[in-house]
Amino acid sequence: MVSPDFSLSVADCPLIQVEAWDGTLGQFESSLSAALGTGLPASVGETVRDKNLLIIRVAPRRLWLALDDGAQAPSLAIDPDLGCSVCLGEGRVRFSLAGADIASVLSTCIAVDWHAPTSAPGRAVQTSFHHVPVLLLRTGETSCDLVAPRSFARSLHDWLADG
Amino acid sequence: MARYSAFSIFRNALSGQKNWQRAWRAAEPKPSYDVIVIGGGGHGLATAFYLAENHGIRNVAVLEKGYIGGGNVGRNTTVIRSNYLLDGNTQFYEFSMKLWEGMSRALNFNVMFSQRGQLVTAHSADQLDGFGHRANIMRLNGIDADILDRDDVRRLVPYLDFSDTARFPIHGAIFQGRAGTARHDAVAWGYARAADRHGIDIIQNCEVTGFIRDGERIVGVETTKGRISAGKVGLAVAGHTSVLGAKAGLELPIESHVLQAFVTEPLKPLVDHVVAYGADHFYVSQSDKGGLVFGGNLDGYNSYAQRGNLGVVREVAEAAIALMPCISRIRLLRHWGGVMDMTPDASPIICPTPIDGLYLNGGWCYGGFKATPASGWCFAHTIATGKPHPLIAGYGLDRFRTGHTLDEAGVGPSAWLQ
Amino acid sequence: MNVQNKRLPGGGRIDRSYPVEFSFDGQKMAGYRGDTLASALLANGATLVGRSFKYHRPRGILSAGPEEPNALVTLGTAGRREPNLPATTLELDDGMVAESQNRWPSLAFDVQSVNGLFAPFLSAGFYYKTFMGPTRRAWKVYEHFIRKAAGLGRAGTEPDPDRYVVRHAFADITIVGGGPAGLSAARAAAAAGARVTLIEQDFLLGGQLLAERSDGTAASWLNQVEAELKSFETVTLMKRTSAFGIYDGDVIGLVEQRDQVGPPRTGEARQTVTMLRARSIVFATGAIERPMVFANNDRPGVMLASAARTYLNRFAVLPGRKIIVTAANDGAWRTAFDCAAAGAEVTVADPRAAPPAALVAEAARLGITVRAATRIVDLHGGRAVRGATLAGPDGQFEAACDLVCMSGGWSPTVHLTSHLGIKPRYREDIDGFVPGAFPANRFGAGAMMGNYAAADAIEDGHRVGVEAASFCGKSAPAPAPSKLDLGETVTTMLRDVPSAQRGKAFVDFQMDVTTKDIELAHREGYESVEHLKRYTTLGMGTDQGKTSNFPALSAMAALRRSTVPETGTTTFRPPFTPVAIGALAGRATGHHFKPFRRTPMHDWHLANGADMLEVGVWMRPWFYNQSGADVNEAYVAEMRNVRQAAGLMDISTLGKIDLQGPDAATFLDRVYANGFAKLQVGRARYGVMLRDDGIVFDDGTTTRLAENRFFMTTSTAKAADVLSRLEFLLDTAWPELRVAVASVSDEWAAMSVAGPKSRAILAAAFSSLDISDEALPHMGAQEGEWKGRALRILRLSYSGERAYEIYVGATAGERLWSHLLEAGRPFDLKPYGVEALGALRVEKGHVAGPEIDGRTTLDDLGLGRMVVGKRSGFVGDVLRRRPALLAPDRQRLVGLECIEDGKRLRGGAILFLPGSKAHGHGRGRITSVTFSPERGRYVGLALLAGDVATEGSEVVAVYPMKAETVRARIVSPVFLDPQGERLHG
Amino acid sequence: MLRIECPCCGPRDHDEFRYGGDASVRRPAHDDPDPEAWYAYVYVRENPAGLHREFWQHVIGCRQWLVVERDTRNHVVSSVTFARTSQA
Ligand SMILES: Cc1cc2nc3c(=O)[nH]c(=O)nc-3n(C[C@H](O)[C@H](O)[C@H](O)COP(=O)(O)OP(=O)(O)OC[C@H]3O[C@@H](n4cnc5c(N)ncnc54)[C@H](O)[C@@H]3O)c2cc1C
Ligand SMILES: NC(=O)c1ccc[n+]([C@@H]2O[C@H](COP(=O)([O-])OP(=O)(O)OC[C@H]3O[C@@H](n4cnc5c(N)ncnc54)[C@H](O)[C@@H]3O)[C@@H](O)[C@H]2O)c1
Ligand SMILES: Cc1cc2nc3c(=O)[nH]c(=O)nc-3n(C[C@H](O)[C@H](O)[C@H](O)COP(=O)(O)O)c2cc1C
Ligand SMILES: [Zn+2]
Repeated sequence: MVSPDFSLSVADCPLIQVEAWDGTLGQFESSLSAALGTGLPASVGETVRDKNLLIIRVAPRRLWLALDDGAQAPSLAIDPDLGCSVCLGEGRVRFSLAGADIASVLSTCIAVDWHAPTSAPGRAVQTSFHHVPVLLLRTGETSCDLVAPRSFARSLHDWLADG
Repeated sequence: MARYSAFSIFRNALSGQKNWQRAWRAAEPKPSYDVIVIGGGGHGLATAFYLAENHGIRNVAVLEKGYIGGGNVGRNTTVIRSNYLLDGNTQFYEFSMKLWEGMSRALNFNVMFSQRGQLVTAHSADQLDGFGHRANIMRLNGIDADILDRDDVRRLVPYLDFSDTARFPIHGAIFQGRAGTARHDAVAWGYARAADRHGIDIIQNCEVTGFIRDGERIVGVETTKGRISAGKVGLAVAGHTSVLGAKAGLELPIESHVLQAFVTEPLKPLVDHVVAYGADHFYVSQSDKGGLVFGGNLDGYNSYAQRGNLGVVREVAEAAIALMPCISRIRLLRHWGGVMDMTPDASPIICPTPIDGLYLNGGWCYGGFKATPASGWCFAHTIATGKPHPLIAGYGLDRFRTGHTLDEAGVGPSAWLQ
Repeated sequence: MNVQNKRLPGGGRIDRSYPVEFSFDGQKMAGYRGDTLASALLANGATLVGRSFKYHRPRGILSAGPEEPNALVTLGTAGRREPNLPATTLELDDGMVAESQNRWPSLAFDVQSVNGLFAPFLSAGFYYKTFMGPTRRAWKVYEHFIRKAAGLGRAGTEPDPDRYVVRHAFADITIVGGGPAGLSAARAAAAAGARVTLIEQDFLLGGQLLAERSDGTAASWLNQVEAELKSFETVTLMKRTSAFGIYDGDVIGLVEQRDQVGPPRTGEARQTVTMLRARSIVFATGAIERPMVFANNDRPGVMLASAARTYLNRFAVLPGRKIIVTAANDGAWRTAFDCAAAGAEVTVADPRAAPPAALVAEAARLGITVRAATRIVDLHGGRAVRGATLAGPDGQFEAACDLVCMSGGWSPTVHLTSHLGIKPRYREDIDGFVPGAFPANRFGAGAMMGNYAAADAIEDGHRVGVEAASFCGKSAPAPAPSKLDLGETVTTMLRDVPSAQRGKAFVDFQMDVTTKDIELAHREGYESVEHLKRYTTLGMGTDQGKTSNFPALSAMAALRRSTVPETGTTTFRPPFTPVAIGALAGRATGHHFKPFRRTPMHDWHLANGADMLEVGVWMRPWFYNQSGADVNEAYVAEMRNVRQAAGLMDISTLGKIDLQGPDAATFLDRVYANGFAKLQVGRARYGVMLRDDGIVFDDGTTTRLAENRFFMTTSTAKAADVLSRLEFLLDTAWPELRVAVASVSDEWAAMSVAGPKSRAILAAAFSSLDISDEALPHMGAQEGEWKGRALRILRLSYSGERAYEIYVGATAGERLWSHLLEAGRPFDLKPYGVEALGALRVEKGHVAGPEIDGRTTLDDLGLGRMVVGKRSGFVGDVLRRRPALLAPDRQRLVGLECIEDGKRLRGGAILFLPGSKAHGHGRGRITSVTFSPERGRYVGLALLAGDVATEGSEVVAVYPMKAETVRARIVSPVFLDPQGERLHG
Repeated sequence: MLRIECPCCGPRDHDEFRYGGDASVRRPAHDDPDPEAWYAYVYVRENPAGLHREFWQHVIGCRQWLVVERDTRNHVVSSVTFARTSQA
């Protein structure tokens, strides 16, 4: 759906989930940020962008490494005594939403306060969209991405599109 | 006390309605009773009535903390059916159905038992097979049951969603013609009046705050109106079973959960049956006053607040429209909640307890209104004889230890999932 | 076309440049933009607008707001038909078509008004006392007629074509009510720096100020404050919006009406429900005027005093020329003043012995007749009031009139503040209930707190506006609002003691509850207000007793010789005003009721003749049309093809869980009933999980991909529950285990190739892989790549044939599916659906949903042997040993074979022993059946009492719903290839 | 809507969470053979009218299991902690 005030597009969403064991978080993080050559988001909802890689903390011991389309996946050799990783990139899609109406469109989808600091540009919010778990990535003043499970993608897209 | 009849109404009309007497006396507690029933809901009042009617035990008091019928009997959606699957449940609820069929005349109080028929829609071949199984069990136990195909359903309730935008298309339904509804308040008042005629004291605004013991045995209760001693004490407090159970020192497998109910503005006749949605949580009937009375799922967390949350209100509205699109423009007038004692297998607990002199009637979950007469009948028997009535043999407290649970839904011991 | 004979030439807040046409009961009428339907009806001289619930008495317009009990109309036709709408809340719309209700054949002549004659018999609750005979079923007959007579409007039966939206919103401060109190609270809070949302149900702001002259000081105060508020962009003004409920979590439910003037934009929502989460709430909901109770006080032409004043000053309608104003308080005198000033002939009857001198003087100045110590005892006139009988110091006398304005005092609007269970508190000096104690984040101001005068309301509002803001951490200085003095004197109201020597004196106009009904309820012991309500239906109408609640309970208090606070109020419940159920559902209707879940191959199935089936929220192929004319033909053909050649099945809906960690094996060993610690890398194993109570929870396979990595599949239905359960055990029970679990259900497209030719097909499809039996034996696993996507092949069989489960990255699912069909064409590879899948597993004796019904144990399902040796310590192990679960006569899994030609088995049939009476619950039941091409007859799985479940013996399967009885032989549940040669061959 | 403040995601509507029931009951060790202990854990509930320790999982969020302290009479939530770190 495209209008001067709102646009919506869909793309694949290359994604790697990494997780530390309870108790090994510290070591895990230092070795991970060394491997990636960048700092990590400190708390859930924070993100760190490094070139074409977006690092999101989705749980206290869990991070998502989201790759821009076409980007090369970082080679991670995670010490099994510290944690593990699993690829989630096939099972998610990324909706990109933009436009002046975005806040009012989203208000009919998710219970997130668009103006709250916790959803300011650069922040990530996991929430429920019509009973489906989605990750909201606030990309700008009037833009955001929604990362959603592939099996639900078409239903959610229809919901957004005839909003 | 004057019998109710068309004639008595006529006679009183001529005398300006001035000669009616109280439906039940405003009784104050005596120092002692043979039996004290705690809880002036449907079950407590029915129990008192049958203690006198069936067992000649008349020195009985019903203690109600508020006004009688103020609990779940006064706030439920009044669906009465006997379409149970499991051995033990089937017979009990059919016995109850038979008592309903004679209740108004037995009590000389019109409880408006309306056998308008209940149907539950099926939304897949498998679900319809499941209903077939249930209907077979019902027929084999002498209970009326029918299986309807999509066209039958359409003929019966054309206003349901048969369009191709229906998210879960209707394949058919199970139907029980003898099922229906009753005027909930009248059930409480009718039993109260009939019990009162037997000399039973119905004492309102009298909250039980504790139990009086003689050694191990319970010999009375502490109340906001003082100490009252009793030969036997029957507990029938529905959603508050745990609260009083704890005072008596009972360990109970019960959680209190809230279920909401809803009513629309009064309308001319629209829904002539009880209709339940097989694909989600929604069921509806129309009260004689004209309101569509409907309900849905539990709020889903322990609660002693007689109110529900807005999320469930919306879910029920969504399900309502999914089943009957024309309800969309009808307006919700009022919604409320009731606190119920949920058990791990969604079946009731009604039995003597390990504590001498204390008898338990609870755990009715969201299904106890239909059970009211049979529950009172069997509980009275249990209190009078000290032994469980055969029809409730399966409803003992020990069944969770032994594994003899009666889990109709098969969802397991999480009360909030029942 | 009617003329607006009651409309004044000037004044009011209507837009005379915007005339509007509408019709009422087919009669064309005219009004203006800015009218309500009620004000326009009055302007057109329509006094009779409705019929009452029980006696069908003629009724007029009582109020000017949502408290209206009488003037209910139906709007719209077909799917848009909407009954029971108060004309007093309907913004007049061009072309509006309104119908009166509860009358037949016409409003003026209503057959059922004869009920009035039977009134003596239709006393409160009369139906509890009769209709019980002659037979048990008699009620069915009576009920038919009672239902017809009851109800108000008639609803449509067609789907609602309009659109609704549910929104989520957030605010620092929400202010409910746009009268002087709310406006000044909003102004103060905004000035202090808070984000404010102001909610007003009317289409104009101002509340009771709208009842003041539209050119006076009140109007200029209003304009000024409204302008101020518009200057803040932190202020959201929501008009036409009713706050219908306050819910736990400080969530406020709002329903907003579309601006009814002008045509709807296409696709625009008719109504919007907003779930507003506010940090702080200010209630400024005002007060509702009470009627007075005297004989025939329900006659058309009897109106609340403040309503008459609203019609006069806001709508420029003078509803009567010869007016009696009766009130026990000062406020109502202002109605008399304004009406007199507008040219009406006015009499004031005030029960008080000595009304304030100032009022009397002003009345004299305006030529108003004042009758002190005087009250109305009866009214005359049928469809419109013609005159009154009054009782004064020197006896009774008659007076002609065409309008009666009454005021029994005011009731603060405490509905919302009571929704969360906070009982209202009685305030002696105003003889009314105000909100009980507020929690720290909620405030009240103005008339709803009993502070009635506008000046006080404004001051009040300002104060709480500042407090609410500082609660939200905003405390910039807020300049005081400009003053407004209406010269109101608010004296303590003299309680209006309901009196009805003769005739009917109505307390609840809509439900037709009179003082006599209340006396009867009291006489019969229904003396608790809650019993009173339920016995008489008082306050149970569409208006929820907004005007009747207080008069009723003060009447009951008098009868009980107790006080109003002792008597108490009934419980206030949401919604404050009725809400369309469609508005609450918003867009979650039709296909959007629940989201669809689609597999990566979904489009292929649709494009290739699949008949789809809802399985939970998933869509799955049931069968493929090319396989047969209907499902029964198709599934057998698809089965045959699997057994003879090979079939391809979309199994992407399986739950898939990735487990990793040093303790993953230990963890699995505890959650599965059968052991997993010793499973070799590269091998898969079927596993069963129990619930804590020892009942079977779910089954699936788990594959060991590496020492510390497993790949688990669950049933489609239980996927979410299993994952949550695993997480629960790790977070709460065994946090010391280092295991990570993640759902990869969406990650993988999954398909199974089953049948004797499956290996050949895989060999052709994956030339680069070695899928020889050595490299990939039964229960073996292999990982690889296909077109750059991860690939997993597990050699597992559900059908009993040699079979492979193939998992590939979801984005490549449809491509691989087509690729396999391509490669499989020479081998007759054909897709098959859920129905065939189910049939195949039955033939092989695999249990599924119908057997794993939440009541069966491992032993019941013949899976007891999975727990080898002295194995223990897994979930459910202890309670599965409870006596009842070990009883020898428990029903357990058997196979059944139909042994009567031309007959069939059915799932749901009840099993009896030959010769025993078919009654009760039988000894067991058939759970699943299929026609077995192998055996050439129907076979099935059943749960049968252990003490009679001996293979070879017979049972009778009874299916009363189809009057079927069929003999069956008990056999092994494995109908096909018991040795499992096919799995390898 | 109850509003539950997830320790890592912030305040959310309760329908983002999955209810897990009474958190005050002690789960026996996985290899505890005592039927009474398991019976008590699975079935016996205090079910207080008042403060209730209960499990909730932020299932449409961080997926952490939490322990919430809530008054069952008015739904006022007094504390929320991660189940892993809160000692029952
Ligand atoms: C919303 C809702 C819908 C329902 N729908 C149906 C339905 O359609 N069909 C159906 O069959 N069932 C239904 N039920 C279930 C049914 O209402 C109950 O199972 C049944 O009413 C419980 O029995 P009761 O009438 O004795 O309970 P109650 O009426 O609750 O009686 C218990 C009484 O005990 C009193 N009490 C509590 N504590 C004390 C104390 N300490 N001292 C003195 N008195 C005390 C209470 O005040 C109350 O009056 C529904 C329940 C709810 C909440
Ligand atoms: N002189 C008297 O005896 C007397 C008595 C009562 C009232 N009054 C007048 O009443 C006014 C008091 O001011 P106030 O602001 O406290 O009350 P108000 O009645 O002026 O304002 C209350 C507003 O709240 C709105 N409202 C109520 N419930 C609502 C809901 N659930 N959702 C949305 N909107 C809702 C109403 O539509 C109304 O506009 C003064 O103008 C005063 O003159 C005078
Ligand atoms: C079957 C049934 C029908 C009802 N019909 C109405 C009705 O038409 N109007 C109304 O205001 N309330 C109706 N109610 C709701 C009651 O007013 C009341 O809310 C309910 O009994 C719970 O009591 P409470 O709200 O005082 O806690 C009905 C309740 C039931 C159980
Ligand atoms: Zn969280």
